[in-house]
Amino acid sequence: MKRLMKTALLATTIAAGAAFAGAAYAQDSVLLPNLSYRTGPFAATGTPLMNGQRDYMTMLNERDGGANGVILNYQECETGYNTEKGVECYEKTKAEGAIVTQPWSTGITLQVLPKSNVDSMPILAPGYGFSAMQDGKVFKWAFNPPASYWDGASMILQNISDGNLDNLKGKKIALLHLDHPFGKEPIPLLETLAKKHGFTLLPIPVGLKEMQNQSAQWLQIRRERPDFVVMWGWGAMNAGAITEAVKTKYPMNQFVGIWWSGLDADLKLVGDAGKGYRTLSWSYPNNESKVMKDIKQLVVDAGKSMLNTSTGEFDWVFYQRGVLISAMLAEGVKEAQKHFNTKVVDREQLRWGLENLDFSEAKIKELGLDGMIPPFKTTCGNHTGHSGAWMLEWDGTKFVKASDVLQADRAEIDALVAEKAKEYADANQPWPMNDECKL
Amino acid sequence: MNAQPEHTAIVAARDDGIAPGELLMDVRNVSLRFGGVKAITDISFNVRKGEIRAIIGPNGAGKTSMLNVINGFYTPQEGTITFRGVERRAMKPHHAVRQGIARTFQNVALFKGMSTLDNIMTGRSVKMNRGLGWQMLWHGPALREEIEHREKVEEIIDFLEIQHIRRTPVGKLPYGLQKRVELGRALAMEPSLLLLDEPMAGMNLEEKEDMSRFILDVNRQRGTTICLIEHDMGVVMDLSDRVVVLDYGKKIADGVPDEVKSNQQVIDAYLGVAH
Amino acid sequence: MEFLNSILIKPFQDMVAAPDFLLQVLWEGLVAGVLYALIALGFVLIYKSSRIFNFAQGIMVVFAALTLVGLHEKGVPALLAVPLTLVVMFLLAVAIERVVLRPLVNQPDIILFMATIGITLFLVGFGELIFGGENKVMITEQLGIPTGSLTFEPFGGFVSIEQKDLTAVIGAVVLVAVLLVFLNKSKMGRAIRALGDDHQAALSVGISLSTIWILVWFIAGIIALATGIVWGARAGVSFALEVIAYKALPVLMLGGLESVLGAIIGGLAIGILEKLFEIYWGQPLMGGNTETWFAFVFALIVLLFRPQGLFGERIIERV
Amino acid sequence: MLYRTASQFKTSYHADHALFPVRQDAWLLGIILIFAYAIIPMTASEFTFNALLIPVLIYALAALGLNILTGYAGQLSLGTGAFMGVGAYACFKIITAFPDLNIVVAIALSGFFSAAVGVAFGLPSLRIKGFYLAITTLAAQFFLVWLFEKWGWLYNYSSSGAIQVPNIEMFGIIVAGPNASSVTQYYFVLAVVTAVTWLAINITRGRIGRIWKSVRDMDIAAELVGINLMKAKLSAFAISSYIVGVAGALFVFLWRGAAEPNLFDIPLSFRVLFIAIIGGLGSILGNYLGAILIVALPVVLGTLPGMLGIPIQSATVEHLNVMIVGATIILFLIVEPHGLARFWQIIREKLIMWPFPH
Repeated sequence: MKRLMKTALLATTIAAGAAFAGAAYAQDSVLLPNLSYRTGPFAATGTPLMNGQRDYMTMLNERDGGANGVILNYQECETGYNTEKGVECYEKTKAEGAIVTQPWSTGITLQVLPKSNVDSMPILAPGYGFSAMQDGKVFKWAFNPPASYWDGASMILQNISDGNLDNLKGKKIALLHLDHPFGKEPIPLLETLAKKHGFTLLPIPVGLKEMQNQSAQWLQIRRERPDFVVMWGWGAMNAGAITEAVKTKYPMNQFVGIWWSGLDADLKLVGDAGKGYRTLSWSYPNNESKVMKDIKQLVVDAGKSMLNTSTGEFDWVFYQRGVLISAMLAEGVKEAQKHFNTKVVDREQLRWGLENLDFSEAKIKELGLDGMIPPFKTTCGNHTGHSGAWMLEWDGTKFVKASDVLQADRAEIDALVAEKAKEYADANQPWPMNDECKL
Repeated sequence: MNAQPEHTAIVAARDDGIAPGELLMDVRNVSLRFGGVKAITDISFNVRKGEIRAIIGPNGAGKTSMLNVINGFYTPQEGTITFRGVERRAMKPHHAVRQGIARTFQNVALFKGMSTLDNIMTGRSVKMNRGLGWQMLWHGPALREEIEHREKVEEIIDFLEIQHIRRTPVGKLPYGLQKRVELGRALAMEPSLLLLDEPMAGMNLEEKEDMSRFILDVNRQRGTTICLIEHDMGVVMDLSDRVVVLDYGKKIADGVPDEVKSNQQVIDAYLGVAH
Repeated sequence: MEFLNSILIKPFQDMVAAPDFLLQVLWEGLVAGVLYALIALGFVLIYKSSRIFNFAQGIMVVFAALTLVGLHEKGVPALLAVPLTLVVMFLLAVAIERVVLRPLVNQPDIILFMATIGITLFLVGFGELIFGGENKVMITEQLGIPTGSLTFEPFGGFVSIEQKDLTAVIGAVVLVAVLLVFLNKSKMGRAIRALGDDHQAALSVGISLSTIWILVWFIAGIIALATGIVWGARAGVSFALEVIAYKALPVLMLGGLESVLGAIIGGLAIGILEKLFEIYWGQPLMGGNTETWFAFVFALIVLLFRPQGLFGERIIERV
Repeated sequence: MLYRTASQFKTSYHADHALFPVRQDAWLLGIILIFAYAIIPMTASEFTFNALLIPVLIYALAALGLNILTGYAGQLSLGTGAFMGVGAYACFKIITAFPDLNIVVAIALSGFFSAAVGVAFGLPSLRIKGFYLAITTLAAQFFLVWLFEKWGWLYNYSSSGAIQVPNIEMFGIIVAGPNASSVTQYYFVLAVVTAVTWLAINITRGRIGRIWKSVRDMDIAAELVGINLMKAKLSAFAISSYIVGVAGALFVFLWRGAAEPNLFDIPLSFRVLFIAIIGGLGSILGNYLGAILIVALPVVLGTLPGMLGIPIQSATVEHLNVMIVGATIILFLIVEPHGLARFWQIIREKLIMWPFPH
């Protein structure tokens, strides 16, 4: 009930704000919608991310009056992680004049990807989507900074092999993954690497209906005794897997998740028993950074956030990752404004902006995101940027850094990206290439 | 509504090559059991072409089970049924229909969501054979067939005097009319043998008279052989040519109404004398 | 030949080779089976008394569990939250009877079935609106449910049994026992059972139909809460739980829609068989995840031979 | 006055068997068709095409397929989504195996695959009835979706496990795939749906339709008037699944553009079932009315707050949305269990009588 009240209250404050902003809107704004999911089985992981995204945009609007005086009109369209609803949201926000789409699920990304060319709609899918989107010459409109799933797979293997993949020879690695396009993403790369480095890959799919009941999967793990379990989990699947791992007595230090499998709340379920569980992450929470302080002051404390304050969500990896995602988008807008010397950017201009993101050390400091993300840079040929990532470890109450910034093995990935991008373009003839890009 | 057809012969009973008075069906030594319960024990009787044959007996005597055996709904464990010279034991009901056996039911078994017209038209399903392809196109052969059969059905509707309820869903009709529609559906099958399971149950006197008239007309004008179950003794004795009496699944009498009426065993059975 | 071997011989060799593992598989199957049986029991009670195929039983599990956890989050002590949740479930039963069942009395089965799907959707939206869509932790410890695990070491291996699973099994047995006593000994219980056979007869006992319906839906609510606590303790409380309700359907097919005993035996059988099939056949031969359909296909095959289910009464068709 | 039927006499059975014995019905349909074929396409925005018009048509077609099975032949099915999936995957395999094949042919062929699967899963209906049968259709639902996940051949072993619609030309116009325009897709779907609806009307009003309805109303009696139950039930499964399969192929090829297996999971089945029930079981018109309601309601509810300037979280809207759909279903079942089609019938009868009260 409290939640309902809060929503209602929030609605009225925003309504009041909108009334004032009515005049402000007449000035300038850009529509930056987010295909969010605060409902359904994935809501648990979605909500803190969306809160982070939303609060960063609110903060910019409050603090700086948006981007160079242009209001960043962040809007959510609820999908419930349902592909069909996602496409509906895509169409709806497009009709409303959105200059970007943030599909938030690999399934929806796959659906809107072919349309983005026709509609000239930039897709921003930070840390998810289709790994081959890295190839900007083929996927002119799609962006997945700062790291792709294949980057993630490569970094995880490096970390568990102590830096040399040949150490994995003869080992067995289980990939516990959601049986969904998202979960299947790393398989092609892992298969290639397994062949090359002589380890066995054992994909263990978890159906959408079985996310919370993985006893069969963990019995399989117990029987197969893999040396490592790598998890590509999402939503309710993470909590299910971690509780089952504890139950099966699977050694936590051999259990590693991708960045979407590191929700604080999931680990809080098991507390100390989850000690030693690691998750790769290209983001790290830093409450002391300027941005987070500003958000706390201007958004959270001002009652303009939807954050759940009772759970300490503010400190979570996911919440602050949401902040970073919005920061990338806002920077894209600003880059475009600067380059095209305009205020209200259009889709084509934003595309250029996202293609020229430069999160250098200096820039990260300047933005007030110190220590929250490793540096990366996108170009027209490289839409990922490859920030690298940290390995985080659960210490019983929170995630702490357990490694320096890891970097993916580019050679293998680039070859696979080229192959899959070409395959995609061939299957979707006539597919326009970005021939202007000379990189 | 439509031009009244010339009141010539109503849809004729099928010509089955059997002369009136000859054997149409022969039931021989039939026994039927459900688990350990015997419903019918060793019953034999026959039906002649063109007659009205009644099966009577107290409640639970096995009358309806007997009809169910005749039209193939139940398969008897023992005994045979010879219909139009063909002997059989097990068969599917729809085969029985193709052979020319139609029936009505004790508790009206109409298709409640469908109109009177459609209900009677289903009775002609067996005779219609335009396939799915023509049905989909509708115009052309399927429509011609539909109209051809519609004409036959309209004759039956006229005969049974139910023109006014042609379009009414039968679920909304009073019981007496439902019984009549059901008779119409059975007639639409143009049977050699028409089985009527208590055609007058639950009717008032006037309705009974109407129904009796229809039964007699069907029998006389169309030459349809009828085998009926009825509780109203007056009706049975008036209508039927021959009567077979069942009690506790066994045959206790068989003959013309007068013989049966005076049979001591029959009187006992109806009066409930202990065996 | 090799194919036949992998289907007919190898799985059994595997079972014998690692008996401790087999025991673990059986135990996991049994625990899942208990939960299926509980949900199926809710279905059976409602079907028996009102001929309604209550699709909403699954969401009632989620709703009950969410209410419990939600109340606790609001600062209500765990042991007080349980009775309060029961009050909520009672109010839900009354609301359903008033708003949905009463106006729909005497409608065809399919209409009532659809109505329960409507209830399901409504409760999903309502629950998410009030409690939010995110995962919640079941207040296992606060309810006094032990959380450690017991490890046995038979055959040189190990079998690990979670104490909360054990509690779940024992709790379910107690719940079913109480329910059976209630159904057989109390006046209300007899009325409920009689209702399944004959509405008129039941009414002659002197209890109004709506009272019985409220009662039955309330009992289904109690079962839902028990199921929710147990399942929530295993995997957290969220709307994804709803899908386990589907598993109760093949249980019903096997056990027969009206048999309490059938629901229990069917539930256990399906829980164990699907786990065995998945581990020894599904995963090695078919790429896994066979648990999503095994129960349905199994029940379908059984039904082909016994259309009335294992415990239903043989239907003699009459005209 | 508009619906006065006085002075419209039938002088032959032929005239009585016309699709619209009442002249005004034909006019009304004509107006609707003019709207559908001419006026709407000229005025609709792309969002309207993609979020309303095309899905309404496709869902209505799927519901029509289900309605033949459930509304006409009385066999409740909860597996519609999976049969749509069979159609979609079959169409995908056909298109990728024979890229030069006309897409209309491919879609028509794909229906046969779902029809075959439908018949296979319909076989138990010969022994199993009522809810038990409904649950067995769930076996098809869950098994088939599982198969879509696991059988790599179906999706040409693509790494994501999803199928993607390539650009497909017909007579020089791109009708499917990312480059197809919404108007083209709308016309394509509209044409297919119109044709199938016409065929379905013909089937349901003739001999086969009567046979199905008789099986629905009382299968034993149907058997005893000579109807072969096996043929009747299996033909219903076949034709229903055929239409559902075609709807599935359209669903992916002319609307979604890509699909992953869980798209065809049980929520889709239920959605189609809601449409059929709210629209009215045993009615063709009802499928359209139901689809309009079920597809449009969430879209309207989703857009309304924005249009009215009521700021409300989109998640809250979605929650309310689910609640409202649930409540609408219950409301409809209580007020008019025979669905929207019956509503129309009642209104029409009133209009015919008007201005005389009965």
